[in-house]
Amino acid sequence: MAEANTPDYKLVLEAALLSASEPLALADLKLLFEGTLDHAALVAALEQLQSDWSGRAVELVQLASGWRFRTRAEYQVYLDRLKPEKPPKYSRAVLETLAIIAYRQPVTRGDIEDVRGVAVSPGILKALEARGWIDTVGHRDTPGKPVLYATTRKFLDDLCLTSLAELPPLAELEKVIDTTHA
Amino acid sequence: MAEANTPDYKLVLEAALLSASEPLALADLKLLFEGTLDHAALVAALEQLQSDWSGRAVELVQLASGWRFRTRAEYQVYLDRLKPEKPPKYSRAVLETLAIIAYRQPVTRGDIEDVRGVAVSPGILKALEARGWIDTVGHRDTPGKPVLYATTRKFLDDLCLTSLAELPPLAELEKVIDTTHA
Amino acid sequence: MNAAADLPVVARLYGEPLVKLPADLYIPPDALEIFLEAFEGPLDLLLYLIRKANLNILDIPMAPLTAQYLEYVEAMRKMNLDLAADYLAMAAMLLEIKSRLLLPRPTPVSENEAEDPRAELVARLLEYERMKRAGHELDALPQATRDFEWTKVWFDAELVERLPDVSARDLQMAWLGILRQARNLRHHKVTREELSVREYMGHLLRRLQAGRVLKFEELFDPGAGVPQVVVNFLALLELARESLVLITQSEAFSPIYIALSDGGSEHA
Repeated sequence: MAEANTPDYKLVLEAALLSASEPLALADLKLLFEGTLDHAALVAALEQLQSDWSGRAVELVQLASGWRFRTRAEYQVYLDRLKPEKPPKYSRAVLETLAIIAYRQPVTRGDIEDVRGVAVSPGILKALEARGWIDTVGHRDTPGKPVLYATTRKFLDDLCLTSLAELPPLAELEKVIDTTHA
Repeated sequence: MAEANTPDYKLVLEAALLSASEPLALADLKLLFEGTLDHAALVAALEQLQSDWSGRAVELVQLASGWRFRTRAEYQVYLDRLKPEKPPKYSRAVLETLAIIAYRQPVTRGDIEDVRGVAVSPGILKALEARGWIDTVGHRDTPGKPVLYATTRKFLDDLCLTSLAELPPLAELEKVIDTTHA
Repeated sequence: MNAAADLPVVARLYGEPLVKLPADLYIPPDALEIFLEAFEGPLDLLLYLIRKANLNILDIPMAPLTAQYLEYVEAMRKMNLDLAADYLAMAAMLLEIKSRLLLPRPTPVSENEAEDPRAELVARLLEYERMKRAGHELDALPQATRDFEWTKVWFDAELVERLPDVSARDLQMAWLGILRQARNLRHHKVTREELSVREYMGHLLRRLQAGRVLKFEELFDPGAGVPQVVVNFLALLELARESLVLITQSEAFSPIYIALSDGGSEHA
């Protein structure tokens, strides 16, 4: 039985940390053993536990407010499948900006605004840059030296394209527009 | 990276089950692998995982609505030390009401009062509903259309029962008469 | 059941003078309220009396039981306790059963005896006792948060931001949207060839980042095939036309150098 005088500290710590809904501070964890485990031994047990869990899909981490188990980021892709949430979608503004950069690169922000007829919010370009889909490839030699944007290799990879030439051709689209808006 | 084609099924299952806030049914768990793990292999992996955890303070159990990790009862004495307040002890009135709903469901409040011989205070039913152990499943087609109560899946899960058939059998009272008069 | 075995006991109880509260049932008046609160109702109190006197629930001696029960009810009334109506209803029921038992029974028509007036009470007592015990047993089962805890490993949904999926077709549709908006198609005649040129323009710009200067020959991979070399060359010309690169050659037949124009070189 676990009520024996010397519990297996690591097992108790593990159970407490796995079932806690908040990070547990060292002071909390000490309560588990009613002061029979000193600070150094507690930290040593935690570190031992942390290393026991290395290589698993769950890890023991030390946060500002204490210790807690959490799932590793690399496994998020699996765990996300359990959630029926719909994947997020980009707004039309983001998609149009991306399309303009993809088809007309390298382009400046001004170019994008010319095509769309509206201002491009910095957030849009930042989001696409953060995603690694566009980056700056230089500056146009015009007043103000505006930054030039182009799509990246990651953009092609993420869209399963081997080159920009594989983007759907626009010529047919224009024909469609020509006929519908003639 | 975990995105490799063949993930370590056990690690993914472990992470999903440890972090889930509900028991996970086999159908849920299959979603983790997008159908690449068949039924038999999934069950085998779960049983393997269950045995991997034997001897720990946390165990993998199969419940009415699926699989879930929980701490072992022997370790509750430690975990209770972290709790600022003790979980509620249910009064006899609550327990009797719960028993009547569990064993005689679906029942109306009137049915419960007939068995207990006293009025059932609304607080009792509310407490059981708040715990998620009972809910209303319809109305009896009698004057006043009284609400019918039944136990929930969570009730079974929280008591680690896989079905109502696993409820403790009702006492054989004739025998009880002969043996108990203490 | 085995009512015959219980008969001597029952007989003795019947023979005893009524209305004597057993000594072990005596409760100091100030504790009566607490004592009565321990009962969940008239059925519970009846069960207690039956068990205490070791009576057979299937053959309840109604007279002494009713008397004892009324003692309690009377005590409650004397104490001015807020007596639940259920207790009085039960008292009425007990008295009614007792009186019916005293009436001469109609001769049984068959082997099945006529309904015992106590039958309903017995059924209710048995059912109540079953549920009372079941409640006990449920309470004895391990219970989440009382006897064990569910694991709650933190699943940080924010740890990895979920990003929207985009397909090439989405881009095409986005472009279609732009065109629809623009209505006048103006000069947006983009062809596949031009695209390739634009892709290489990007490649060249990247290679020239951080002030790098490339020799003209370095720009071309002869192994890549003629179309690519041509497209690459066109890209270079386009970059020059758009003043994005500087092409320099100090004298005829000396190496040609390509660098970003001033505008581009300041940014790494």
